[in-house]
Amino acid sequence: MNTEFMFFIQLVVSGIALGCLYALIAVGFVLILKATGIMNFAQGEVIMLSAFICYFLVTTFHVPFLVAVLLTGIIAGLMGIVTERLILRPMLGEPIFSVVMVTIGLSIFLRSMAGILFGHNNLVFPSPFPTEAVKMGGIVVSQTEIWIMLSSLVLAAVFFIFFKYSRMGLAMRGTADHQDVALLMGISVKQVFALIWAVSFITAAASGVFLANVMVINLGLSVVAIGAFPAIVLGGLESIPGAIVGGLAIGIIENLAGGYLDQIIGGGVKDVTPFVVLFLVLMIRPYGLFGKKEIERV
Amino acid sequence: MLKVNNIEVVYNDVILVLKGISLEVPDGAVVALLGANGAGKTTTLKAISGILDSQNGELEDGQIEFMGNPIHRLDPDRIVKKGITMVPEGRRVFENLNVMENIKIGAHTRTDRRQVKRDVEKTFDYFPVLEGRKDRLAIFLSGGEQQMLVICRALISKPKLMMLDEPSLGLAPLLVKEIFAMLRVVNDKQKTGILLVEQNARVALNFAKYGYIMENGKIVLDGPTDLLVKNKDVKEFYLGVTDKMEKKSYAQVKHYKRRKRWLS
Amino acid sequence: RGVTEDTIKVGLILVKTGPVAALGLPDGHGMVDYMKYLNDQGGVHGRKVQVIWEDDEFQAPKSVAALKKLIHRDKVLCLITTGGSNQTIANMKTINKYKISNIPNALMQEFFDPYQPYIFAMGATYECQYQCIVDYIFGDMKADKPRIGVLYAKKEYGKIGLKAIRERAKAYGVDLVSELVLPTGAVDASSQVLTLQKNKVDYVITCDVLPPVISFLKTAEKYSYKPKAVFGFNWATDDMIVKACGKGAENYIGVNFVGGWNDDSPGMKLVRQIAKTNGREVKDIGLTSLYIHGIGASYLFGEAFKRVGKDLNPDSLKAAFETFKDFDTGGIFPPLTYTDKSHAPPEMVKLFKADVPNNRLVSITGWRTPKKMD
Amino acid sequence: MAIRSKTFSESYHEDIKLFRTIWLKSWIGLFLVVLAVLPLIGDPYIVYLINLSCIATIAALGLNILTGFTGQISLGHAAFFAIGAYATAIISNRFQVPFWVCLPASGVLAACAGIFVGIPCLRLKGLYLAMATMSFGVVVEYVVITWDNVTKGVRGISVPTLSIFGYPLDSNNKIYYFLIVLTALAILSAANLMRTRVGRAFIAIRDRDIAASVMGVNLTQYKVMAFAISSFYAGIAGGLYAYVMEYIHPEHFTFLLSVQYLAMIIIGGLGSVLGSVFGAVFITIIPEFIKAFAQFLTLLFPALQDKYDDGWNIAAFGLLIMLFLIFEPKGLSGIWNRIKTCFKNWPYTY
Amino acid sequence: MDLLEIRQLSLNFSGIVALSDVHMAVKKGQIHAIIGPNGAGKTSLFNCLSGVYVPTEGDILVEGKSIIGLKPHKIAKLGIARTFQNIELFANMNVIDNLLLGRHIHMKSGPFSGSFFIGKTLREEVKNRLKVEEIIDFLEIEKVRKQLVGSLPYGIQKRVELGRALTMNPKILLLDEPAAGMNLEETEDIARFVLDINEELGITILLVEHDMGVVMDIVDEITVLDFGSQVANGSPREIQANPKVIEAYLGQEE
Ligand SMILES: Nc1ncnc2c1ncn2[C@@H]1O[C@H](COP(=O)(O)OP(=O)(O)OP(=O)(O)O)[C@@H](O)[C@H]1O
Ligand SMILES: Nc1ncnc2c1ncn2[C@@H]1O[C@H](COP(=O)(O)OP(=O)(O)OP(=O)(O)O)[C@@H](O)[C@H]1O
Ligand SMILES: [Mg+2]
Ligand SMILES: [Mg+2]
Repeated sequence: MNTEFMFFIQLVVSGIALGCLYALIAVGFVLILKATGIMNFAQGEVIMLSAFICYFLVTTFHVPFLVAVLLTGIIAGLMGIVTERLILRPMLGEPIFSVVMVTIGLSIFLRSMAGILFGHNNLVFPSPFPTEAVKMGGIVVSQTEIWIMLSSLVLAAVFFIFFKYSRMGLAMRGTADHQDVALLMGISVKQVFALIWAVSFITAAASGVFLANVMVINLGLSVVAIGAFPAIVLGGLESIPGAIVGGLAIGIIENLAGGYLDQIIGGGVKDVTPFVVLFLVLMIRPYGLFGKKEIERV
Repeated sequence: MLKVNNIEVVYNDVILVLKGISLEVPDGAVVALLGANGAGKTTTLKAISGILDSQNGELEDGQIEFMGNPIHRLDPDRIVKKGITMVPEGRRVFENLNVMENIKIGAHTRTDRRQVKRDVEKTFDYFPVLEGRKDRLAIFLSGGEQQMLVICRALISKPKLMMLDEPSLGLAPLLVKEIFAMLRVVNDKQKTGILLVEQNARVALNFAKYGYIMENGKIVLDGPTDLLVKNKDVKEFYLGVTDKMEKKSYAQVKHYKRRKRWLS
Repeated sequence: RGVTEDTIKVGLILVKTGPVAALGLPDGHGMVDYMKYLNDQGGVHGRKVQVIWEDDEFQAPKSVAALKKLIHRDKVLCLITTGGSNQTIANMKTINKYKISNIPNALMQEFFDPYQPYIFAMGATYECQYQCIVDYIFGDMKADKPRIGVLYAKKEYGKIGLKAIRERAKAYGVDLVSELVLPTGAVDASSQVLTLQKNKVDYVITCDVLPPVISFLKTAEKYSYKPKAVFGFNWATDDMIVKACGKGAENYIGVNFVGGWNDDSPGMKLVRQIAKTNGREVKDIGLTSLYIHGIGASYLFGEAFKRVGKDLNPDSLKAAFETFKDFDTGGIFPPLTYTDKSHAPPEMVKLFKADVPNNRLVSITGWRTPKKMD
Repeated sequence: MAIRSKTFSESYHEDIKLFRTIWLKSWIGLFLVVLAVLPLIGDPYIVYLINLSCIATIAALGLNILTGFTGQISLGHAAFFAIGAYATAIISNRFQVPFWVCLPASGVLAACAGIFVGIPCLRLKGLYLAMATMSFGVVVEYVVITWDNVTKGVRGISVPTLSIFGYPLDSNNKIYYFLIVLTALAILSAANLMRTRVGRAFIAIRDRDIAASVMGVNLTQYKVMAFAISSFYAGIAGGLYAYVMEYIHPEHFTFLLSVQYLAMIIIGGLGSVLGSVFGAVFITIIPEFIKAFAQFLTLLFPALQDKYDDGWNIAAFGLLIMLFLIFEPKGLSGIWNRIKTCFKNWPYTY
Repeated sequence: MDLLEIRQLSLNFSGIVALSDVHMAVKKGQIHAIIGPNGAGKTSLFNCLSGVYVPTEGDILVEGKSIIGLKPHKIAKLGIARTFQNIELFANMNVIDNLLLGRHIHMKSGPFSGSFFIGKTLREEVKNRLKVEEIIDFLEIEKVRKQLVGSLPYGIQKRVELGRALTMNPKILLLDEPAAGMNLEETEDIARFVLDINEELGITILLVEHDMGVVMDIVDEITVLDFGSQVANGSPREIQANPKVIEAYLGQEE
C-alpha cells in the first residue's frame, strides 16, 4: 500500500485512540451536566488526583494494578459523594452560575491539595500494559490504546442504556428538568445527585488511570480536561452518544491537523484546530451535533 | 387520613405566610381549599408534601399527620412513598421527556412494573388525547394537554391522597368538566382522598364535600360545601352572585370598587 | 538595606505551586540548601544568610507584586533569582532602580546583551546549547547529509531553539526536514512521530521540557521509530528521562550547562553532600539538574558576599560579582567570568547520553563551546 | 397643572439620582480622600495591588455588562483584554503616539473584535456561547504567539512608559492617580448606562429574551452592543495593564485569566456594578492577604517555618471561594445590600 | 379598513399543524375574543401576530400593511403589544423598570449618551417616567412600584404585565388569558381594566380567555378556533348558541 495512504490511516487510527480518551473524559462531564446542569470545572483535577492515587497505590503500597484501579475507582466515587454532600448540596436551588463557580473553587483547592499531598515532581507510571504495539496490516495500535477504546465505548454504551431505559436513569433525566417536581414524584433528588457525582468521578478516575499510562503524571494533567471541552460541546453537552462522537471527531481532527496542516501553516495549529472546528460547527448548529435545541415558548 | 395541625410557614426566614393553619381530610373524602391569590394555599400544599426546603421556606411550627403518623419531618420522596401525591400548579411537566416517559416517571415509587404498564393504558382511557401524543416531547403540548399529563402522572403513582393545585387553570370549560368527572370516578373507585385547591370556586364547591376558606394565611371559614354555598360572603366574593341568586355581569362591575375583606 | 550585624536578607522569587512548580521547587531548594550549608559553615563574615522565598505562581503580575513586597516590606539586599524570563523582564525596571543583583534562571540574550548592571546570567544561552547539539551531529557523530527534524514548544526556548538550529544547520549546508510543534501538555505525539517517520528524519532535536519529550520518546517507541539520536536541551536533560522511557530513551542525548548528578567532580560531590545533609533523596529532589543549578546560583552569591567583606550593600555586591574571573565551581558550572562591561554567561555545555541499564544520563563530553563558524 | 408637573419632574429626577442621601455622599467623599492620600502613607506594594485592582475592576465591569446584565456568558474575556493590551503596546511602540490616542484605540479595537465575535454568536446560548467565546480566546492566543513579527510572539513586547502631556508616569504611585480617575469614570458610566434605556434592554434580554423582543428590543442590535461595550471596557483595561506592567507576554492572557474575570463577577455579584468592583478587588487582594496571614502564622509557630507548603495559600483561596459562595450565593453585592437595608432600617431590625 | 386582518394563515411545526387557514378581521375600537379548546392554536396565533413565530402561509395585515417576516421588535414599533399566557415579566427588575422597558420604542438614548446621564438622556428618562406613573395610577399599582416583580403575587404580576404592554402606547393589545388563575374579585378588576383600556384609551383589544363569564360579558365579537382552524365567528350571543361550539368547547350547560 502507498505510504501516503498508510500515513493517513495511521493518523486516523491514533486519532481514534486519542478521541476515545477525550470521549471518556467528556462522558464524565456530560453525566453531571445531564443530571444537574452543572459544568464541573473540577473534573480535570479529579482525573489528575486519580492518576496520582493509582500511582501511589501501585508504587508505594505495591498493590496489584487491577486492584489499584478498583481502589482508585472506589476512592473517586467516595470523593464524588463527599463533594456532592459537602459542597453541592448546600447549593441546591442556587443560581447555576454560583454553583459552577463553586466547582472552580473546588478545582483550585484540589489542584493545590494534590501538590501538597503528592508533590510536584513528574512521575512515570509503571504501566502494566506491554509496550509491544499490536500491528494489524501495517496499522500500529498500542495495547493501552486498545484498552482505552474498549472501555470508553463500553462505558458509554452502559450509560446510554441506563439513561434511556432504566427507572433511575429516567429519574435522573427528570431531575435535570425540574428538581422540585422530581421530588414530588418521590424521587430522592439527594440520592440521584450523590449517585451521579459518584459515577461521574469514577468515570474521571478511569480516564485518569488511562492518562497515567500514556502521559507523565504531574499537576498539569488536569489541563487535559480542557482539551476535552470541544468534544463535549461538539457532541451537544447533554448527550452521551454525542460525547463519544465529539471525542472521536476531535481526536481525529487534532491528529489530521497535526499531520497535514502543521506542515503547511505551521506554528502548532494542531491545538487550535479543534476550537476552530468547534466554533464553525456552532455557527451552523448552535446546539452541537447531538444537542437538543432548547425549545422556547411564550 | 390527613391532619394538619396549626402549621406556621416562614419564607426566607422573614415572611410569615401561614399563620396557624389546621385542616383535615377524612379517609377517601374530597376537600376543597379556597382563597384569594397569595392567601397561602399553595404554601399549605407544599408544606404537606415537604418541599418547602427547596423554596427557601420552613415549617416553623405545627404538626402534619398522615394515617396516624407524623410526616412533617420527612423528606419529600418519603412522603410520596407514603401515598401523598401532589399536582403542582402551573403545569410542571418534564419538558425534555416525552409524554410516555412523563407518565412513567410518575410511577417511580412503584415496584410492580407489570401493573404499571396496565395502569398506563387505563389512564390513557381517561385522556385519549394523550395517547395520540405518546411520543411527543411534553414541551410541545398545549397548556391543556400539559395539565392532563400532570394529572395522569399523579394518578399513576396510585396515591392514597391526591393534592391538586388549581387543576382547572387555563383549561377550556369542557375540559374542566371532563377532568372533574374523571376525578370523581377515581375518588369513587379507588377511594383516593382528594385535597383540591381552586380559584374556580363554583366548580370546587360543587365537587367537594367539605371546604376551607383561607385569607392571609389563616382559615377564616370552613364547613360542608352545601352550607358554604349558602353563606352570604361566599356567595358574593367567590361565586359572584347577588342575593337574588343571579350572576353579575362583568360589564356592570365596571366602576364599582369594593374594599371589603374577610373579617376585617 | 537587608544587611545587619548578623544577617543578610536575600529574596527569592520562584514558582512553588501549580503545574510549573516541578521546575521551580528543585531550583529553589538548591538555593536554600546551599545558603543553609553556608550558615552551618559559620556564615559569611559572621553574618548568617536569611532567605525569603516568595511564590509567584509563574504569573508576571504576581511576580511583580512579590518583588515589591520583598523590597519594601522585607527589605532584602538582593534576589538570588527572579524566576523565568517573563517575570524577570517584567521586573527589570525595579531591579535596576533598587539595584537588585540576581541570577535569572532563564537564559535569554536580553539579560546580558545589552549589559544589564544587576543581572548576572549564568548558564549557556539556548542558542549556544543548540549550536553545540548541531555541532555534535556534524562533528562527533560525523553525520553525512543528516535529515534533521525539530520538535519545539511555543515558548521562548522553543522558538529561539528552532531559529538557532535552523541557522546552525544552514551554516553546515543542511536544511531542516521538519519543524513541528510539540505542545507542552500533549497527550500523545502520534502525529509528530508519524510525520517525522514519513519524512525519514534521522536526527530529532527537541526544544521542549521534560514531559512532552517523554511523551515523544514513548510514542516513537510504539511506532518503532528509531532515529539515530534524539536531542534535548537543559530543561530536558535529566536522569528522569531514562527512568521514564527505559529502552525508549536509548538514543537520547541531552545537553546541559551544569554538571551531571553522577559526575565525579569536587563540585558535584559537594552538591550530593548538601543534598544528603538536608535529607533529600534523588526521588524527592525531582529534577536534579535544577537542584544543581540552584546550588550553583547560591554558590555564586556566597562567593560574592565573601569577596565584598564587611561593607555589604547593593553596589559593593555588584562590584564583587564583577571581580569573578574564570571562577571555578569545581564542576558545578563551567568557569565563569563577569566584568563591569559584561555579565555574559560562560557559553559552555556538556553533553550527556542515556545509560539505560543504570537508569541515568552519563556525560560523554567535557565542557565545550560552539565551534567557531566562518 | 403646570406647577404639579414641575414638582413631579423634580421628584422623579431626585428619585433616579445615583447618590441620593447626604450620608452616601459623605461616605463616598471620605473614601475618595482615603484613596487620594494612600500613596503618601502606604508602600508601593499596596499601591501596586490597588493598581492591579483598578485594572481588574474595569475589565470585570465589562464582563459583568455582558454576562451579568445581558446574560451572555463569555469565557473569552482575556482575549479582548489581550487585544487591548497588544494594541496599546504595538501602537505606542510603532507610532510613538500618546496615551489619549492609544487607550481609546485599544478600546475601539477590542470593541470591533467584540462585534466580530458577537455577530456569529447571536444564536448561541449558555454553555455553547461560553465555549464559542473560549474558542475565540484560544485563537487569539494562537495568533498573538504566531504572528510574531508584529506581536513579538513568545518573547513578549515591552511598552513605553505612559506619559501625560509630557509628564512621565514612571512609577506606580504616579500611574495610580491616573488609574483611580479612569476607574471611577468607568464605574460611573457603567452605573449610568445600566439605569437607562440600554441597560434596561440588556437586563430584559437576560431575563426573558423573547418577551424583550416583543416589547420592541432589537435582540441582534443589543446583544452585539453588549459584546462591543464589554470588550471596549476589556480593551481599555488591557491597555492600562500594558502601561502598568510595561511588558506583556502571551502567557499573561490565558484561559485562566478569563476564568478569573468570571470568578470576579460571580463572587462580586452578577448584574451589579458595585459587585464587579468588590469582586475584582477581592480576587486581586485576597491571595495576598492569605499570604500575609500565612506569614503571620509562621511567625507565631516557628516550627511551621520550614514545613509550611505554599500550596496551602492557594488551597485556602479555593476553599474561601467555595465557602463564600455556599454561604452567600449572591456574592458580595448580596452582603452589601443586606448591610444597606440594615442601616436604612436602623434601629429597627428587619 | 379593518385595523387587523388575518388571511389564510397557516402554521406548521415539523409536521404538527398549529394553525390552518385562519382568516379573521378585527375592527378598530373593538374587543375581539378568540376562544377554543386547549391546543387549538390561540397562543400560536398571537405568536404569529407578534412575530415570535413566522407563519408557514398566509398574510397578516395591520392597517393594510403586511407584517409577515418582520422581527418582533419591528412589529412592536407598529403598535402591537401583548401579554403572555405564562407571565413573562423581567423578574429581576422592579415594577417601574419593567414599565419603562415598555417605553423602549419611544425612547432614543444610546450607549454613549446613556453613560453620562445628563442633558437629553436625563430629560428623556424623566419624561418617560411620567408616562409610566400615569399607567401605574391607572392600574392602581402604586404600592408595589419599587418592588421586584418576581416577588409579587400572581394577580399583581398579571396587572404589571398588562401595564408594561400599555406603556408601549399600542394600537392593538393582545391579551392571552388575562383572567386565568384569578379569583372572582381579581377577575372583576381585570374585566374592568380591559373595558377601561378599550373605552378610555381607545385601544383595540384581542383577547384569548377561557373564562366564559368574562368573554361573553365584555367582548363585541368572538372567533372560535378548533384544531387550528376557524369553526365560528360572531357575536357572543350567536356563539353561545352555536352547536358546533358547544360540542367542541363549551359543553352542555347542566
Ligand atoms: N418561594 C417563596 N419565597 C418567598 N415568598 C413566597 C414564596 N412562595 C410564595 N411566597 C409568598 O407567600 C404568599 C403565599 O403564596 P402562595 O403561593 O401559597 O399563595 P396561593 O394562595 O397559592 O396563591 P395563588 O392563588 O396565587 O396561587 C404570597 O404572598 C407569596 O408572595
Ligand atoms: N414551538 C412549538 N413547537 C412545536 N409545537 C408547538 C409549538 N408551539 C405550539 N405548538 C403546538 O401547537 C398547538 C397549538 O398550541 P397553542 O399553544 O397555540 O394552543 P392554545 O390554543 O393556546 O391552547 P391553550 O388554551 O391550552 O393555551 C399545540 O398542539 C402545540 O403543541
Ligand atoms: Mg397557588
Ligand atoms: Mg394558549
